[in-house]
Amino acid sequence: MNHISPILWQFLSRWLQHFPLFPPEASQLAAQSDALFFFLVLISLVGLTVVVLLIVGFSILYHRKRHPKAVQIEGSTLLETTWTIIPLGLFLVVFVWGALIYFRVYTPPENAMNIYVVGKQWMWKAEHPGGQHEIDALHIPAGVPIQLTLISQDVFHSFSIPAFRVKREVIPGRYTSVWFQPTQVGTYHLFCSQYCGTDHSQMIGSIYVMKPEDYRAWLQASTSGQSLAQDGERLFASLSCNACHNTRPDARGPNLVGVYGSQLTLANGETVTADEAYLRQAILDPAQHVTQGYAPIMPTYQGQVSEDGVIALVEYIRNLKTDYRLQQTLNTTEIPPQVEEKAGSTAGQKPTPSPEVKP
Amino acid sequence: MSDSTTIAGGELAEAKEAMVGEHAAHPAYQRHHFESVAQQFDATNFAMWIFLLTEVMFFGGLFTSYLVMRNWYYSAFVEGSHHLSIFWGTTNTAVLITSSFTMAMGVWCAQTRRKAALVLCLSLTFFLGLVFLCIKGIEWHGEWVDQHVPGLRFSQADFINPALDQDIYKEYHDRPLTGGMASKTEEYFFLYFAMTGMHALHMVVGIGILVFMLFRATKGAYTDGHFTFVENFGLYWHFVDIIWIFLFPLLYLVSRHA
Amino acid sequence: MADSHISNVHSEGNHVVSPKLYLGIFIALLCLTALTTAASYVELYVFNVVVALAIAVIKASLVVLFFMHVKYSPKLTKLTVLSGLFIFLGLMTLTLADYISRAWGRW
Amino acid sequence: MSATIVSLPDQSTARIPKLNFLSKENGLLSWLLTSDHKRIATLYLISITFFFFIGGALAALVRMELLTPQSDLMAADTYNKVFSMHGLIMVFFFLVPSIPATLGNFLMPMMVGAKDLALPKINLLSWYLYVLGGCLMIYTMCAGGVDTGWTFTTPLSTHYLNTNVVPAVLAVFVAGFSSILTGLNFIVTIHKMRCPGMTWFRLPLFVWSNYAASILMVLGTPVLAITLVLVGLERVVHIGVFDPAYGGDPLLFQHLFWFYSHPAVYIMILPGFGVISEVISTFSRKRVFGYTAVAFSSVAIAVFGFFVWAHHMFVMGISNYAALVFSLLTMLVAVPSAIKIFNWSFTLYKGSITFETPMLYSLGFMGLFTIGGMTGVFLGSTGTDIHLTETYFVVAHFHFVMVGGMLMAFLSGIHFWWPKWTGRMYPEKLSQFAAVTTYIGFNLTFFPQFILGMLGMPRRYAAYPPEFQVLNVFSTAGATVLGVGYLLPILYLTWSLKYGEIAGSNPWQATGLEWQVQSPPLTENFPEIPIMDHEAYDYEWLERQQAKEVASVG
Repeated sequence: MNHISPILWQFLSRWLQHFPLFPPEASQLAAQSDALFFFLVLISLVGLTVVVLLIVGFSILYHRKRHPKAVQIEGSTLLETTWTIIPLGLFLVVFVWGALIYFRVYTPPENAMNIYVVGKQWMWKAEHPGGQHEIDALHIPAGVPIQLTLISQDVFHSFSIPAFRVKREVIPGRYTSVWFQPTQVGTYHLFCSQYCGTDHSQMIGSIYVMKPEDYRAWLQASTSGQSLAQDGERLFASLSCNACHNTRPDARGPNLVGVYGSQLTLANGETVTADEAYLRQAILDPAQHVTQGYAPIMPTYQGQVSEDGVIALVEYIRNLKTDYRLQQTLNTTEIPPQVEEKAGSTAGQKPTPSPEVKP
Repeated sequence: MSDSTTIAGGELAEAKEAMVGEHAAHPAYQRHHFESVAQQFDATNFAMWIFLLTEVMFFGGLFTSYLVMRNWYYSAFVEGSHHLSIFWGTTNTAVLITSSFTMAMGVWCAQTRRKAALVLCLSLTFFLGLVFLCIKGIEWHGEWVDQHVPGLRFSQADFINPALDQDIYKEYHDRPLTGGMASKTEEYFFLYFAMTGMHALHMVVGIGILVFMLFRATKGAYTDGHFTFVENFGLYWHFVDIIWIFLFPLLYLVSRHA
Repeated sequence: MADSHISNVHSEGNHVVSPKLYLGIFIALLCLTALTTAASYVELYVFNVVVALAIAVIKASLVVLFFMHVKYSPKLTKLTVLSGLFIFLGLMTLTLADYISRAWGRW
Repeated sequence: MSATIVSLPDQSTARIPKLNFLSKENGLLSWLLTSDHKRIATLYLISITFFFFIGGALAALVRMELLTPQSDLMAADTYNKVFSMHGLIMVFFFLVPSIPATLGNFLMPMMVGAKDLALPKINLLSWYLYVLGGCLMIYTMCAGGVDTGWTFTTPLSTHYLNTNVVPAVLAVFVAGFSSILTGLNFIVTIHKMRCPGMTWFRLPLFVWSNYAASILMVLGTPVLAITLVLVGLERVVHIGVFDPAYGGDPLLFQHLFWFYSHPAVYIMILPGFGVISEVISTFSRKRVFGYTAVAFSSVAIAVFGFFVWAHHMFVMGISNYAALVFSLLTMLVAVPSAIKIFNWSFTLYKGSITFETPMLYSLGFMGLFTIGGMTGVFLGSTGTDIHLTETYFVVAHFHFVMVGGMLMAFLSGIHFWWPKWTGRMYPEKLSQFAAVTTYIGFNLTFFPQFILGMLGMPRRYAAYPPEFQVLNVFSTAGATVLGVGYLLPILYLTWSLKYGEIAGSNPWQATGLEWQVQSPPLTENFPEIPIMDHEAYDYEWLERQQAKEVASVG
């Protein structure tokens, strides 16, 4: 009995204190997703009720005691057509409705604030544009569309925030993205929902949705001294990328200023948009991503730069809007001026390991 | 159909005989649960076809993988395939087609009850099957020497610096692959070995059954009107041939000019 | 209803194809092999692949139709071959459809 | 009118026929070398029950661990192994072979009017392959287990785990061939072994649904086989097509794996549909409402079932356009299941219904399968799938379909054909109690998991946030009841082997050919090959037949 009673006690007290039946709706998409969910619940209930009524009704009406002789019926084309068409119609409605939501979830708006997330066994590492790192936590402002660019360092993970009704597989070797706009301040669960090995169930964290002003304060308090793009600039210089990628007329590599978001024509004739995924591929596998007019001389950086490093480089290139020399201070929108000043003063030193922010 | 005659052999006659009554004497080779020899033939023949369907899907997974990977790592697949010998590939195709022909003739011999000819055809098929495997062995040995066996003995040197292998370089003038892509040639050779290996495994099984059939044919089996086994084995052998008919262009030929 | 039963006996699975036809098919197959190898030495750009696969399909069809007697087989066998082909193509096209259409959008 | 249709022979004079397939030969060898489909079915039944109870014990461990939020009963890696082994054993060694290999094997030749399956030796080979696969699985378990989950997700399975992945892959590979051979045998038998007069539309619906399932087995399983070969190779030579670190694509694995594993759920459920059709018809004394629609909906499920696999990958980064296509096809494949449910419901209409155990299980099936099927639409719709996939909602959904659907159908079928198989009745009251217990236990176990899933609790978690505990405790409590529900049949069915009432040849007064021969049947099934001269489920034919017999005896 000794070991049963604590469990029983735990059970009762939990029941009394905390017994949620429905998750909070904390993002713009949540309500839309739930609307479809309740529509589905409704048609399920109706369907189930119909089936149960039929079974129970017929069982009573045509019980052997009451109805000793069965009447043989072949079938009924009319009835059968009815219960083919009605479910089909309902399912098609569900399909279209679902597809609309799906496209919304996986199409980030242009002005979304981008945060990088790296998944590895068994932790989440979020990298804010301002250079703030956090482990198993994500601080975000409410009311702002936020896009996550996700990548895994090892196996499949899945970034799941039930309160926002969003989830995206985090895949090794490729960026995926998802976006949401938190509406309610609060702390929510972050789960890894794809089985990823021993400590899969420990790969959880918290999403802190803050008021914008609180968020700014948090950014200041937890800055590592340099923005992500500045990390990238450091790396860019230390890998001697600027030996080829510079603004000189005889440069051996394409000029990267303003390259992000532009249409590129590749050596094989393809046209691509230079987004995050493309930039990552171009760094790790340059041979397949040669811009037209340039020789395929860039070495691969596969295995030499970590995913964190690639993210820093991508973020640097993303923010390259003017000439390299003028790029002393970076205009990453979310960093308040004093942080930038501080960052500027440390430029040129060896990058110091950034303190990880633990909530 | 002018080029084929409806069955003349005794099988149908015997089948009809078996139909006459429940207790009519069955041929010894009729299994107890079949109503007639014809039903037995039909059922086993159909079963063989269904089995071949599963084989199609088995190789289907490999072909799909090959297609996806080839699209991703096009240049690696092209230069990887340049290291295969079209001469041996063509020879092997011819050998296998010939063995298919001798097998088809074997079925004909069994149908028309020619024992000596059947034994000859089966021996030829067996021999050609062995020749195929030997040639395949020579090719695999070549790949071992050239360090193109993925996972066990692989070097990207030939692809980073194609001039190393002058014979192939003279013919194709391959451009050097950069590190990232050169490593993907291992992917090509992985699929090459997986596909030809699976195919060779089927050949080995086939040859094993051929030995068994040869042994029985010399004792007069299959030419007594009960040729189902030969016919069904023929289907299997032709199927293995068809797989090779697709492997050959995909692995050896299509990349020559790419 | 004994019809279906009797039709089993009249099964068309037991056609004897004449050796002459076998020989003809065999020679055709050898010629096609020579042709496909020769074609690979000619620069045809994208058509190298098309030609190679087309010849392979023709060769396979010859083997299936004559060596494997499908031409003389009952409908059921033909249907079996076609259904296998159908599912195989389904696996291939739908998988590739995903890969190809990934390039259409930013996902 | 009595509330039962059971008509047993006079127990004081009745005897089990001296000559039957069980008594024909004795000794272990006569079983191990048999080519009799009924004996092979019996072998399968024993081995499948064995694996069911191993899988069930593992499920019990899973539920016990989830009683508390912390991983305190076992460490996380142990828990991972337990749920992986539970999944592997239940899917590949119970659900896939369950109805086809036992009931299907036993009934198929009798239902089409043949003496045996077309390829009896292949049938025996299939059982040996199953046993070999099973031994490999047991070896895997004894050697320390495997923690890939039953889905073998790459690159986790190929690169990051040190457990017994290769033996597990081999086990599934071998068991896959066992399933291919069963399917092959059924297709050939149904096409080529039908007795005179047995046209396609006189076949019992059990045959139709097993036919559809066999097509899926034959065409789907080889793709799984080659995929697993590639996984094994990749582990051994460290190069391959699935691991991005070696240049492969993990999504390719997902495509190939689900190409089999989605049709596999239809392989599991379709034979169950067949059982339900037989049982509902028999216990409402009425032919199945819209026979053709039910028959063709099975085939439609088989055909469409092949082209919906990527709905398991909606959040995995497949292209949005592909997601659209697969979602649409998923909606289409849901329709035939709906047709079936309504057709079964209307089979009751103007019937003459009794509630013996098989019927109770079948009605339970209809309710649970409706829930299971509808929640499948939640997951097939791309919008809601994003939130619900990879959570306990999925777990609840497929347990409703697989356990609530398939297992209920399996138990229904076992009870229904038990008298035919053994010649003896099971105890009716006790088994009705077991059926109701199973039903209650099942709902209590798995319904809370829908809510857990909606709350976002991910599957395969050894530990979980404390607010989910209440629902998990409900679920575990339900599992206890469910466990009792499953233990009871094994006890009373074993008991009935010796002490059950003599059943006679047709205790349910059913119309199938298998009921017109003695129980247990002869090795050759029929004294002489029957001639089918009536439609399936023709109860009037049966009455005339019985009247004739009475007249001739009188």
